[in-house]
Amino acid sequence: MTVDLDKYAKPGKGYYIALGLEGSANKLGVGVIKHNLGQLSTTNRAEVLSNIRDTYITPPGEGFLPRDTARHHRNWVVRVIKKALIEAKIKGTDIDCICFTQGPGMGAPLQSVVVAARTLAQLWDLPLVGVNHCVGHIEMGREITGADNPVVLYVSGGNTQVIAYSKQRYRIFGETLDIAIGNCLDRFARTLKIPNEPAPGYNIEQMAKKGKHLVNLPYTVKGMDLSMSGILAHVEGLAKDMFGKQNKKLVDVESGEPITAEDLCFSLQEILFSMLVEITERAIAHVNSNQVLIVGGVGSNERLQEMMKLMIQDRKNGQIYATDERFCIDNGIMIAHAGLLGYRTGQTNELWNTICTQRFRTDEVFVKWRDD
Amino acid sequence: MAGVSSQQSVEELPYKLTLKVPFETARQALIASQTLSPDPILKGNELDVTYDAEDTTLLLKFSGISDRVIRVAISNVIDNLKTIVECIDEFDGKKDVLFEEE
Amino acid sequence: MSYTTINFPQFPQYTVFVSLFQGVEKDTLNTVKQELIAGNEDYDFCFLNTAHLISLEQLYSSIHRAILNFESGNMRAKTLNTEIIFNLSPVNKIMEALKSFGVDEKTPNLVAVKVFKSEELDSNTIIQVNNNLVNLLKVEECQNLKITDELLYKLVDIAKFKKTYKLNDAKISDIDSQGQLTRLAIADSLLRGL
Amino acid sequence: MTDRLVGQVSGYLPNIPLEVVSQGAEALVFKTKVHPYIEKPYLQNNSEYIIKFRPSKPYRHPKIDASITKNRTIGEVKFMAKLSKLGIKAPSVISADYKNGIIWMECLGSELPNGEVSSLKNWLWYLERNESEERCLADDVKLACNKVGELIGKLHMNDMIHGDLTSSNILLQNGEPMLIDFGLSSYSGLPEDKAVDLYVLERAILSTHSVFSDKYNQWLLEGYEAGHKSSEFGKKGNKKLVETIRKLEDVRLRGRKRSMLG
Repeated sequence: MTVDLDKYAKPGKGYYIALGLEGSANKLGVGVIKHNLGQLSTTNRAEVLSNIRDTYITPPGEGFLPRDTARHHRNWVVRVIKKALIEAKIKGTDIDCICFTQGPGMGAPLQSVVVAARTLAQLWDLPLVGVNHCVGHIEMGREITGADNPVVLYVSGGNTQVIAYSKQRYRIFGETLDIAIGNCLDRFARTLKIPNEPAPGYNIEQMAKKGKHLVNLPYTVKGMDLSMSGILAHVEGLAKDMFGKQNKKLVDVESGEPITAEDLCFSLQEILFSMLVEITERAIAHVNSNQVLIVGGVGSNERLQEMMKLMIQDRKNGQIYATDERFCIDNGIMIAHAGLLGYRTGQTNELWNTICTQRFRTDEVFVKWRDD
Repeated sequence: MAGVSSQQSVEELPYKLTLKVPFETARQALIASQTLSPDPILKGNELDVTYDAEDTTLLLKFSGISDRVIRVAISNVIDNLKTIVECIDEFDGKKDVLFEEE
Repeated sequence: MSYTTINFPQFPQYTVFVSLFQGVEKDTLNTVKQELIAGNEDYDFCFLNTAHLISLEQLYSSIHRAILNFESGNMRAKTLNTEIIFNLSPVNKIMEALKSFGVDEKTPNLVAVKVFKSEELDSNTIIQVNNNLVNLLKVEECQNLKITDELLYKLVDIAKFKKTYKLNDAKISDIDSQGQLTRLAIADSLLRGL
Repeated sequence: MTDRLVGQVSGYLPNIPLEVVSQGAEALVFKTKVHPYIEKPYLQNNSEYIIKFRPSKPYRHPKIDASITKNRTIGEVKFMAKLSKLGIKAPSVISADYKNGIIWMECLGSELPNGEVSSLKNWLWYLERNESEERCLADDVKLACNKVGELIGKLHMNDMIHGDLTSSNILLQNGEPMLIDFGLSSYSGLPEDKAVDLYVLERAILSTHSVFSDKYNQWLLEGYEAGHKSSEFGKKGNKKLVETIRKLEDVRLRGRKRSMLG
């Protein structure tokens, strides 16, 4: 049975348009999406009218703090909204609803963006729709890749979760017990004083590609969950020994060659991604699926995609789906898309109900637009 | 519209300050008030803020246990006001406008 | 002649010779020990005292694992014979394993084990091997008994056995049964040093 | 995919006929009639044996793969050895090849009238599909669930956590329950970890035996509590029980094991 997505269609209007605002971490994104009437399908795809993003970059060796990130978002939000409207060539009158990230994420940045959303919604008398950041990633990934019911690995700066859909909820099968993987990679990039431009994770990936020797790091999977803070402490300890005051020379036992920073990046990626692929495989076996979708900033890492592909290929017609950086990295279009799905099944948020929360678990969302 | 006040009764917060922010229209003042009011005050026992729109003026009444607490609250509200005002300048009355590259 | 030969399904290329000798004289046991240390070719066997052997299953389990390690280059001991002894032991010290399971002048009964390449073996070379042993150990043929679980259970020293495998605190009913002790001994030797 | 893996394990186990029993995310389970080193071992079932094989994972770096395969295999053998020493019924270990991720173990359980192995899941399914409601809720079913609860209680009393308690990982042999599949097992005294163990089983029973799951779960908990009260741990047993049951409430409320910052 498919869910009727047109119960709230405006008479005489053959489509919907939604504006989406994202600012839960250091990326400010505004996107405009268009759905035609009827079920979304390979022949009736959602149309991306615009997808503008401005990332708050900090100097090498520094992470992004909530207060500074919020200031960045405040400075740019109106201009980015305007840019998105221009590129989408639409007017306020074309818009059906304004969607915003209600959580999870950093408090001040979320709040700085929702203020703009509330103001514009009232100025143009448009309904507001609060969106779960992670559900945004999932729905955009499904729409872009066409994966109908994948197990989702959500890997970003703030989240590490393995998610599978069941009975109108995105259930969390396994997750990090402490820090998120993106956070782990970013903090190691800071230890090595690697630039944050275009993104610390991207730079770690380029160095890892040059790494050869595997350094021994703890492998900490616990049932369906995993823990990364111990691994980070271990690899940071090695880095401090090598590049700190004593600059101790570490040598690879087998080849006798010295251990380089590239080797540390390579080893960190190998151990973290092995753990991620393992808990994903466990969820896939449990729900008997053969589709994997990777979303979140770390999903653009080619080594992670390669390892996930090697795993899923072992299952009968296993299939891996990933999106390019337009979608897998935080963006506004995913919030517009997920929000519009919510709107089309009757969800709108009154002003009193647009308070953003740092904690907003993926399985708290009632997925009204799905019924499989 | 009556502003939202936190559970802490206002008398125990001795430091008071009222901010009057003029807007071009009453609607703008109301929109500003309704945009700021939903977010809860983090430390309810140290600070209370009420938001009201009287004609074209946004009325912000601050009560706090110290002047510092009020100063921090004001700077936060003004940050948000900047966004609100910028939104109003850019979009108020332009729902039917097709924006172009400047 | 009461020796036994067995093959393991995974290793048809090997045939294992096992023979039990009861009532070996104390000074013969000491000579065997010296000759082993001296590396005398005639004594190229794995010699085990029966005090610490509870069943054929326990013995064959360690021989099987010794061959597995030998084949995959994973042996911890230098020779296959010592590896067999080491795989009986729950303790990760070779010297202690030799002391517990190897030739012990306080235990007059010896089990000799030797792994042969199957193709190098035929029945009369095997008989010859057993005869040499009978001479080496200065025993009569009647002291060379067929190795069986019943016999092993009679010859084993349960107190020493349970001390070596630290089984005195195990909370199990019928702990002293041959089957129970076999299971626990195999599990502990599998986890040696882990 | 399975034939690639069967090829891999047959390489390590020449001349051992293998029949695939199940294939999980981490390991393949085979059955064989050939014992690795003796005709008649001291086992309850000395005609059939189980081989659990952890294949290498192509996605893992060879060094990581080797160490995980070895450590997990050792861990499982250790857990099973400890269970047998504590008199908690589980398969006895026959042999192990840690490097290649292979464990030989006793084959427990018997055959149900429909030919399925006598796991708690298959038995309850068999009753639900072929018998009346009275039969499904008869005393022997209640007793079996009580005994399963008691067995898990004994496990937790010794601060051991199964980690993957589902009704297919519990076998019944003439009324006596046994635990199998210790791939995710661990050691912990924390009431939270024990509560999660119970919660996983509760959810499993709920999803696979929804018709009478309330009754089955209730009887399981009864057995679990009885196990603690009568246990040789005395007063300490009861204290541990109360803490675990209280934590179970929290875990149920959270709907998931742990709430996490978003």
